[in-house]
Amino acid sequence: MKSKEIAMDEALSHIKDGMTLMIGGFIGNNEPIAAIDRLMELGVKDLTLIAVVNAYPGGGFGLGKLIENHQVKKFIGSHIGTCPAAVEQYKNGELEVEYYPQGTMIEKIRAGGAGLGGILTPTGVGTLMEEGKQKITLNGREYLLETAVRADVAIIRGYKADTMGNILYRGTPSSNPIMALAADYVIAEVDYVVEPGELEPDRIGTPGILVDAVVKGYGEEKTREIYRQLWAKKLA
Amino acid sequence: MKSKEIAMDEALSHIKDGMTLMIGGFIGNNEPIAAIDRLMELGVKDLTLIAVVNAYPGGGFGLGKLIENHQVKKFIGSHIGTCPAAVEQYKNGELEVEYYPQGTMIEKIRAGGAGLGGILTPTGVGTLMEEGKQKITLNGREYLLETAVRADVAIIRGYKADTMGNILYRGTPSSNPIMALAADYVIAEVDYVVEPGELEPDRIGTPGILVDAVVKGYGEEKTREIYRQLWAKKLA
Amino acid sequence: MDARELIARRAAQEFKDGFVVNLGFGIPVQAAAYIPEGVEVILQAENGILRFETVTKLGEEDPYTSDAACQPTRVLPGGSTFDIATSFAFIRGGHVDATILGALEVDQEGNIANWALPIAPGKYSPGMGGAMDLLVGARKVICTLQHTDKKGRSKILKKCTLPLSAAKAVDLIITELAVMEVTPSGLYLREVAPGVTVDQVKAVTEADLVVEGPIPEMKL
Amino acid sequence: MDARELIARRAAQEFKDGFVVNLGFGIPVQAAAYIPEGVEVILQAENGILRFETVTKLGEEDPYTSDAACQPTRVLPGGSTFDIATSFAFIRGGHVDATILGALEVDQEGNIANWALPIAPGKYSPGMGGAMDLLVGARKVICTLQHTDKKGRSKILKKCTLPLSAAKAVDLIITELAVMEVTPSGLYLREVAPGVTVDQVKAVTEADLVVEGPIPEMKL
Repeated sequence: MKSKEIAMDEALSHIKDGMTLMIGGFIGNNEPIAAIDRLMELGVKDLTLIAVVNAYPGGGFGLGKLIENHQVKKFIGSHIGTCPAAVEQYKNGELEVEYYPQGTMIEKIRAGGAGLGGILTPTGVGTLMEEGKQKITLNGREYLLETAVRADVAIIRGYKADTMGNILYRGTPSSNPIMALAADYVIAEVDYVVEPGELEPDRIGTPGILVDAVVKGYGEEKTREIYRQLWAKKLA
Repeated sequence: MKSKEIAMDEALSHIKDGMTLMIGGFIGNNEPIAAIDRLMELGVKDLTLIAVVNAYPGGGFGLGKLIENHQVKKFIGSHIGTCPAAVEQYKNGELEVEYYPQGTMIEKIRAGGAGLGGILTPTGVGTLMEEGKQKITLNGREYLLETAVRADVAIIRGYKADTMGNILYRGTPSSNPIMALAADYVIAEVDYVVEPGELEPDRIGTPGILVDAVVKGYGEEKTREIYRQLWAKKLA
Repeated sequence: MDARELIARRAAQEFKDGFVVNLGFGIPVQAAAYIPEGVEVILQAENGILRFETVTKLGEEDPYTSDAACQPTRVLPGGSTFDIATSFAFIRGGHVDATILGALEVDQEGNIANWALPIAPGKYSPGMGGAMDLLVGARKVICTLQHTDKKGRSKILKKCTLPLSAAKAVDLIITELAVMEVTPSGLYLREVAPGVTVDQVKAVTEADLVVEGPIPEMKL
Repeated sequence: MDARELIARRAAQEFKDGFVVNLGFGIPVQAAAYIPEGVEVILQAENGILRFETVTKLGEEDPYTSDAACQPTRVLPGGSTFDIATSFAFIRGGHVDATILGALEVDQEGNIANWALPIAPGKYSPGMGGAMDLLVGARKVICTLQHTDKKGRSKILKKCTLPLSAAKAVDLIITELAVMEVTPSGLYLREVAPGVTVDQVKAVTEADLVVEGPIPEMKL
């Protein structure tokens, strides 16, 4: 079987203007930062970006860069407050924002990947979230019907991959394993690529059948440096 | 913090006549066989049993024993054909059976554990499964609304636990990690109990916050013998 | 070659390199033995395992690892195990390329009945297991069955009589006599078994069979 | 002691041994510093981590592991990490014993507004994050906030004016002046801060406050 490891630009060439893109991670943590940096240079635009949260607090890092670089026309997620550029663009009408509670957002993505039409959640009942949604009562409790969501492309971040595309995560994988099911083309950015059989079957977080392209990120050493520098600056 | 490891009978004393019980595993594989054997001796009855499938093919093993011993009044799952006693009791009216497609069954359990009211699945549209259920059309595709299910007690099977109740699975855990969220009292049968910190955080399949009781099963050596004997008899 | 082997051999030709496939019990599992040279398929089993041995000898087994028949297996290099909710997310979510399943009846619209045998009024056995999800979720559904029942009656019908497992789900039907494709404009006869004529197939098929042009013989 | 520290100290007394708790940013996180002696709580963060260090020094961090503020952390013995769908399954599914969250407004029915600040017509910032799920799913919801805004107006209202995060979700309200409990028969004043009188609390509370019997002073 042909190795799924390909060059970064070849993988990113699947992302076209106007597409819907999912990016895994959580306000900076375990985000595919190398792919994002390159995507900024490539300049693809008018993206609809789906992420559970937004930029690392204060921006200037990870997926926040795509917004700061005006490549995103719509953001779908639970929060924009960590990204000053997103708040500003939303305010002035440049950026459309669709909010979902974080638990709802990830269930919508999971439903999209799992072939479900949607889920019924108690979250959001009695709030703005009810707008335009079906409300269903079961055993006297109200639920909102939240529908499935998918993307054209998802970029996820793993720690190691094998050439078959199996992904092993490290630390807090957050949204990455869920997004891996919910896009037509899945790019996995990792720090190591190994041979099939080198990853423990019990430890594989995303099987290779879900992954279309494996790309090398900055590597563990540079990743460590990048985050150490980031974390050395105190949060506001 | 007090160790969650307790005696088998103390854990099983939470299962009373008439209760709803979930048992993890898959037609024999990774089932809590020691707890089931003891439950048979204890004779608790009129159980509603929820499992994704039924007995090991031909019966006489694992959860099939509870049905053969007439302790189950209702079975909820996707299949009974592997358990001759279940088919016979269903036919003669002793056992009530509620069928759900396997993927639907596990989503109902997941929804129960995840605080969702239910899910919308395309599975079963145009079949007997539609009976008594809401059908919802989204983007021109029909879905059945399948509601959440929970149990009074779940017995799951892990490989190792620590005294905080963290569970590490081995091999094919099937329904065990999902059921761990969906019952008021969760018993985990394992082959080893270790100290907190001995299980790799990334490898923990079920966090201890979900587990009420850890009980020792037959241990790895006896488990190996039991399955080898089982598998030595060819399937019909 | 008996009917079951013939069906299994022909079904195996539907495997494409890199396909993720889930195989039902019986003939479908048998098909795995006839995968064409140079074609590598990835087996998926609904209990939650990808890339595994079809036969694991006792002595080499792991007591905690089984396939969907609870028979011993081991993960092959590049394989993995996961929980069953994830497994059906793969199945329903379109991440399985093909499934091969048996059937009691199948009809010209692609409807399929493959589990609900009446055993008492309003009662059916043995249960659908994972079949209904596979029928809805797998990208290609291949149905393998003998063309007729023991009394010689066609199992390829105009309309299924037993309760359905799924509506309009089947793409391809493979029997010991023929290969038939379900299309929006009808059930097309695509191949006949070696030595079998189109008329012989028609004679034992209740469904309306569309026959266009010369029908090639199965290559086995 | 400033208002924030007082609130954090009082909130920390709500922790029971063995409780699984999720703490919002600001005062709630601060409460973790005042957990009573002999009480062990299990921190849960919505990105998907259980039992973790509240402060991890640079040099000891793991670049792949963070808390819900994307600050470095490490798992403590007995802790674990998991994906965020599982994390919210824990939250919504009632597996988190308590959450402490800030608020912009809270009212006597337990309604709470804690994110939707209007920034343009029909537009709100910053987004609810995980708060709405926590409000619905956590077994006990403790709301910590300053009693009044910068202009001295009560944030403890008869009826919230900002868009709600959740309806009837709050169990306990802790401010620098008082502890109040939301019950089916009204908002009860349970404790006053040291040196604060019941009348002083009433004077800055827009909500109807039920006062029964002598009201004890907070023990800090």
